[in-house]
Amino acid sequence: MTPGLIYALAGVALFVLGLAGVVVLNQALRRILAFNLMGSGAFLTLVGLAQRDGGVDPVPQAMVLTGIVVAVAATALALALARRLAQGGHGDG
Amino acid sequence: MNTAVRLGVILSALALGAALASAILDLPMPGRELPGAVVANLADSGVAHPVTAVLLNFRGYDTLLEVAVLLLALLGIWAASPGQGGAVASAVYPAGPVLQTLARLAVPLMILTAGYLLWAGAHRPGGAFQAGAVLAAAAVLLHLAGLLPAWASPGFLLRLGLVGGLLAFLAVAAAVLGQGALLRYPADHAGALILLIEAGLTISLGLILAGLFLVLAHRGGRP
Amino acid sequence: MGMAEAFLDPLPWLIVLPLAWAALAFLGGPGRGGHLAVTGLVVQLALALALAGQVLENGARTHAVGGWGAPLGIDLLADGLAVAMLLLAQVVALPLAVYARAYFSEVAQTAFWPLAGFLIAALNALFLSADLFNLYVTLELLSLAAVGLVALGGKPMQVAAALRYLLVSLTASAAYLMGVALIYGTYGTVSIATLAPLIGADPPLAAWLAAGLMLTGLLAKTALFPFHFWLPPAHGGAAAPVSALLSALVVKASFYLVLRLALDVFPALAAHAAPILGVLGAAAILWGSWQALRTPHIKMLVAWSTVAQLGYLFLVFPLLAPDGLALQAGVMQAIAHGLAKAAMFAAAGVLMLATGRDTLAGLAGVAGRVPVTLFAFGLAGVTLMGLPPSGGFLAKWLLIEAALSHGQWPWVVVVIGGGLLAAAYVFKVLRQAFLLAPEDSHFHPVPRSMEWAAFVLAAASVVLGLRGVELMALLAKGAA
Amino acid sequence: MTLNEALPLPVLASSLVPGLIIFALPESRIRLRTALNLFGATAKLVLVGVLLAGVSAGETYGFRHEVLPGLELVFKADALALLFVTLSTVLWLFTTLYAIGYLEGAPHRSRFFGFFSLCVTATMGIAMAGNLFTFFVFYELLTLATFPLVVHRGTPQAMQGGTVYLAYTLGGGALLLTGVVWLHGLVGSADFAHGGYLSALDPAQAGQLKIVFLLLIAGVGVKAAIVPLHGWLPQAMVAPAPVSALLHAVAVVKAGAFGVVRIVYEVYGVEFAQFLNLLTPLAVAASITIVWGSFRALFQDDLKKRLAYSTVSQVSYIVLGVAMFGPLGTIGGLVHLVHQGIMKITLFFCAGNYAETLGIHKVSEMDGAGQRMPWTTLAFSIGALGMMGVPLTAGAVSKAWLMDGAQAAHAGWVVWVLWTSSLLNAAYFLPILWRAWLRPAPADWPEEHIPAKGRRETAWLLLLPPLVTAAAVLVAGVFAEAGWSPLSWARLVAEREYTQWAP
Repeated sequence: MTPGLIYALAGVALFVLGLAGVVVLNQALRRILAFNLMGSGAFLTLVGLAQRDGGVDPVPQAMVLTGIVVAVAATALALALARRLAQGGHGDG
Repeated sequence: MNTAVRLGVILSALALGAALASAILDLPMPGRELPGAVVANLADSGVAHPVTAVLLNFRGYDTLLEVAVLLLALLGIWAASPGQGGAVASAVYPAGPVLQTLARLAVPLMILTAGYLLWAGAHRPGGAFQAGAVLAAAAVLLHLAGLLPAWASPGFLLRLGLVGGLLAFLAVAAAVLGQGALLRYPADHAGALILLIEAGLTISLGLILAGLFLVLAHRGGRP
Repeated sequence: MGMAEAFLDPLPWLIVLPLAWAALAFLGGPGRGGHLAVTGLVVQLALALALAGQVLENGARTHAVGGWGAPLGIDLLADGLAVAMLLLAQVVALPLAVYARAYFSEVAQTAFWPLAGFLIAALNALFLSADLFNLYVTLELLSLAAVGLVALGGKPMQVAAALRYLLVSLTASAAYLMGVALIYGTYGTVSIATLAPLIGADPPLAAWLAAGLMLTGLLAKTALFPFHFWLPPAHGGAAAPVSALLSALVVKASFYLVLRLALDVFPALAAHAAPILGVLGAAAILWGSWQALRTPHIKMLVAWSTVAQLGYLFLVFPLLAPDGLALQAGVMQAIAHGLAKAAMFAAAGVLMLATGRDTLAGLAGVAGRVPVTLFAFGLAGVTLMGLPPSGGFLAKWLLIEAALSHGQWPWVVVVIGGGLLAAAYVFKVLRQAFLLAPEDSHFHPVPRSMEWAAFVLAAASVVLGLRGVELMALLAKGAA
Repeated sequence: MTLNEALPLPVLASSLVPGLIIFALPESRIRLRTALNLFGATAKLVLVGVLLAGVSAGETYGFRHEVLPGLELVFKADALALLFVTLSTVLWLFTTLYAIGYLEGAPHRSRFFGFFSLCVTATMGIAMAGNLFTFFVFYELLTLATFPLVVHRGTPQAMQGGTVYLAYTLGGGALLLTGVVWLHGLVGSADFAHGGYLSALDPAQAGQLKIVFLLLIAGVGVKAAIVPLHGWLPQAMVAPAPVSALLHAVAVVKAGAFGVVRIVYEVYGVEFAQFLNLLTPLAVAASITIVWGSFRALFQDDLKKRLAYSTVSQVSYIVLGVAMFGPLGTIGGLVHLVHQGIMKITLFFCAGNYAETLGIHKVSEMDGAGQRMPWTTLAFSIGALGMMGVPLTAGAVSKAWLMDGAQAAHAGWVVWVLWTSSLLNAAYFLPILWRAWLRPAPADWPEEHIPAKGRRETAWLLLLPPLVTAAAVLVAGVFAEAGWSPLSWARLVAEREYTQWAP
């Protein structure tokens, strides 16, 4: 078993853990965290699976970099919305 | 959600996990061609590092859209705030002298680091995103030290900083259309154009990432 | 291709231009975005028409971004299907932009225009992309723009709907991305054109799982029953122009991707999922229509109608066959519903402004006050009911014909029954509007431009019913 | 596009374009609206005159437009189309005049006349439809355009009537659509043709063709108010009188009956329909409708409701004529399409006059109405006598041909149906005439809106149309053998439908 394959399997584990969390959990914050697990799992699988022969493939690495930035942006927006909701619209917003 | 349903979800997730794992273990070793193609075309890409070449040249279009995604997150946060634009800047919370001193010392170094990361990206791991992230961290540090106020509504210059990287990217993308395709850099100018794009992106990404924090800090106040 | 000619190629500009005006609208700040957006959209409409002309004349074409070509670079593909969807997006967006300029306060517009610009850019990029990972980025761009628009205004209900929408959308995107990871791991490429011949009729388990994950994610984004739960609060609670953009275009984008994957990437695998998709579509039609009949709120009614109408799109999958009737029906329905639903939300927005209330009961007597709007609502309703002459009717005709030619005529009952249910909820609104106005009713004036924007969209959905031949000729321009 | 191809289009446009302009007009532009209405009606009349002259000289008029590959909108003005087109055009003119008088000072007139014009446009489309697809398009358009007219008053009763109307007609439309698509799947795109276009089909498909026939006839049967699909018609009488005239005489029920004609003669072909054993069940359904409608009419005190049930009965005369195999019955049915129109419109005009002038809505309030409104009551009497089939009226001509047709088809029971219906007609019309002419007038009318002024019993625009149409009832009866009569035209149509027979 190559390191790439181990990464890929770990990614699968993270992904399904996050998926179950998103569906089962109730609190917004926990679901956002769960989504991040899913995303990280997918990234790990993408990089690991592509390099499971031990070689180097810059393409999935670049894709994951892009994906991480997208995930950061989405997480920030989700956190902001969850926070606004928690404040219930009072105060200056 | 009752326990039975939760259990069902968890079991299905486990089943999916098992299926995915067995599918992955089943796969033969890949006969990959793409890494070879990247290496073969690296000389024409304008940069020496393969990941940067993919990010900013071979798949530079992904990156262009991704900058827009980041900007959108900030826009979304603004949009969700009622009465945007009218608010006043919130008060600066003074921090302890240790943090303040640390911030004063660290921030110039961080800016320097960002500059290095940007330059290094052409031939080793690094690049605009890493540099921008360091810049953003510097801004957050300054805010936490009470040296930088949270953002209410950005003025023109700040808006220019936020969107400048994207606009520069777009301008380059459009300017090279005459070459026959979107983002098709002329081979001898590719390096310079990519550096120009990256410089713009570093500043914009730093500001956007910082903004994600600083806008929230303003909107939310502190506990 | 000469340099000037390459520079004037409409295809890349359809992506660059909306990005540019979105960014400039943000830079310009309050009060500047509206002009930019309308100007940009006029040019985009011309570009889309030019592109359609090229495709009709010369067939489908690809555009290799960066000049590298797939699989190293990213390819854009303008075939008939993509161009038809591009046309829909520009035709819907332009009147809605005119509408939004009158609808929003200047403060709300500062955030609206950049968000709307990025939304249109994401749509155009998505329709043109022929690369599975690039499609992921466009999906995220689209989701974030849509979520920002739902949250616009910041009322607690809107923020809650936006958050729910965002979480569903992100989870769906993550599932899609996992699928992409499996595909890349298996085949070493994400270019659709390169993949298509590699995935045969009997692919490894990883490809099946990838198809399942990607498809499920996209169904959740399309709000197909039973993933529809996020849609009514998001579309029903948002500002009227936003609801119109979301219902008309955003859910169509993920449907378009389902269609793309089923046709070009996983045809063999999609054939197995087709009966399930059809049944879910039928359930969506019945459940969505039933809920639309029950709600007392006018915009919720229109939003539930979207849930129902999306169901028709999935009836095409069990009928996808060599004769292509079902594909034509699906695209016709997507376009007709897009135009009609944009018109209907726009009209609902006018009705709510005019009466100052958001309930059906508040509509009594409104027929005499905003006749143009009510006419627009009625025309849009004609399309949704699938009555002639309208694009919705042609879609229904093709669908019934496809179902009968396969001898699968339970679908005929669903289509016909769904049309009657649609008539029930559309006339529930019209009926109310024709009632005598109560003595104490008070109507507010509404800008003319909003009324006419709604009317233009509704009229377009009807005129489509007389000009199906051109659309079908465009659709016949496949990638091959 | 040659002139002959293009000519059906202005026939449609002459009501469509004025209608669309009228929608956009503010309420206060009364003169412009009236001018547009009358211009449209007159222009259409002139165009129809040109078509009539052309068709009797053997010209053909047709226009095609492809909406989907292999699916065309086809218009053609043949003899059968013109029978219906002429009827609707002439009656539209008078109904418009009547409506202008009837709605004077009422709210939402722009909306009313807009939809009114759309209705007539849809009717023209139905009449000139060259294939089932086109027929269906305009058939549904007619449903949509009439709904706002039915609910025009905006009262809860109007809404109730409108809802029932929609439920029936849209349901019928759904059946029709299924049948049309099914047939399209079987034979592809095909135009209406003399003698039908299905007889060449594989005999193995006869079963399917029978189901399709049922779907199609049920679809058009809703508008033709064939029992048990007639429930909407009595409910829809809540509409204003000009709308009732439109529903009962000019457009809606006629569209249904006309659909039966097209389907039997030009889709299946009367000979092929007979071969499939489809005609006798249709004739039975029509006979039940005839007797049931007349029977129900007996018990209605509401004048318009009594007339509505009478329509249920009378429209099925057309269906009966069509369903009897043989040219004589065909001629009787076709000529009744016209005759029923002019008789029933007269009756509804008069009912509207009683209601508008004196507030009379019920038969029991009719006592002495003839003394107060002699001209209206005269017109009413002519229409009613025509319905009974009294000699020298149009109704007598229709009934005579139907009777002959029944005998020629060896369907003796049909003769009995016709006699029963005539007796029932007399039983529900004669008491009205007796009350109006012979009973003393009450001291006060229920609600007198328009006071008598010398000889003028009511507004001119209300009085003139029923007098003209009543005169037409007599003329069509007396001069039935003239070359220009509806009867002669119906013979011309029948000649072209029966491939193996000449009258």
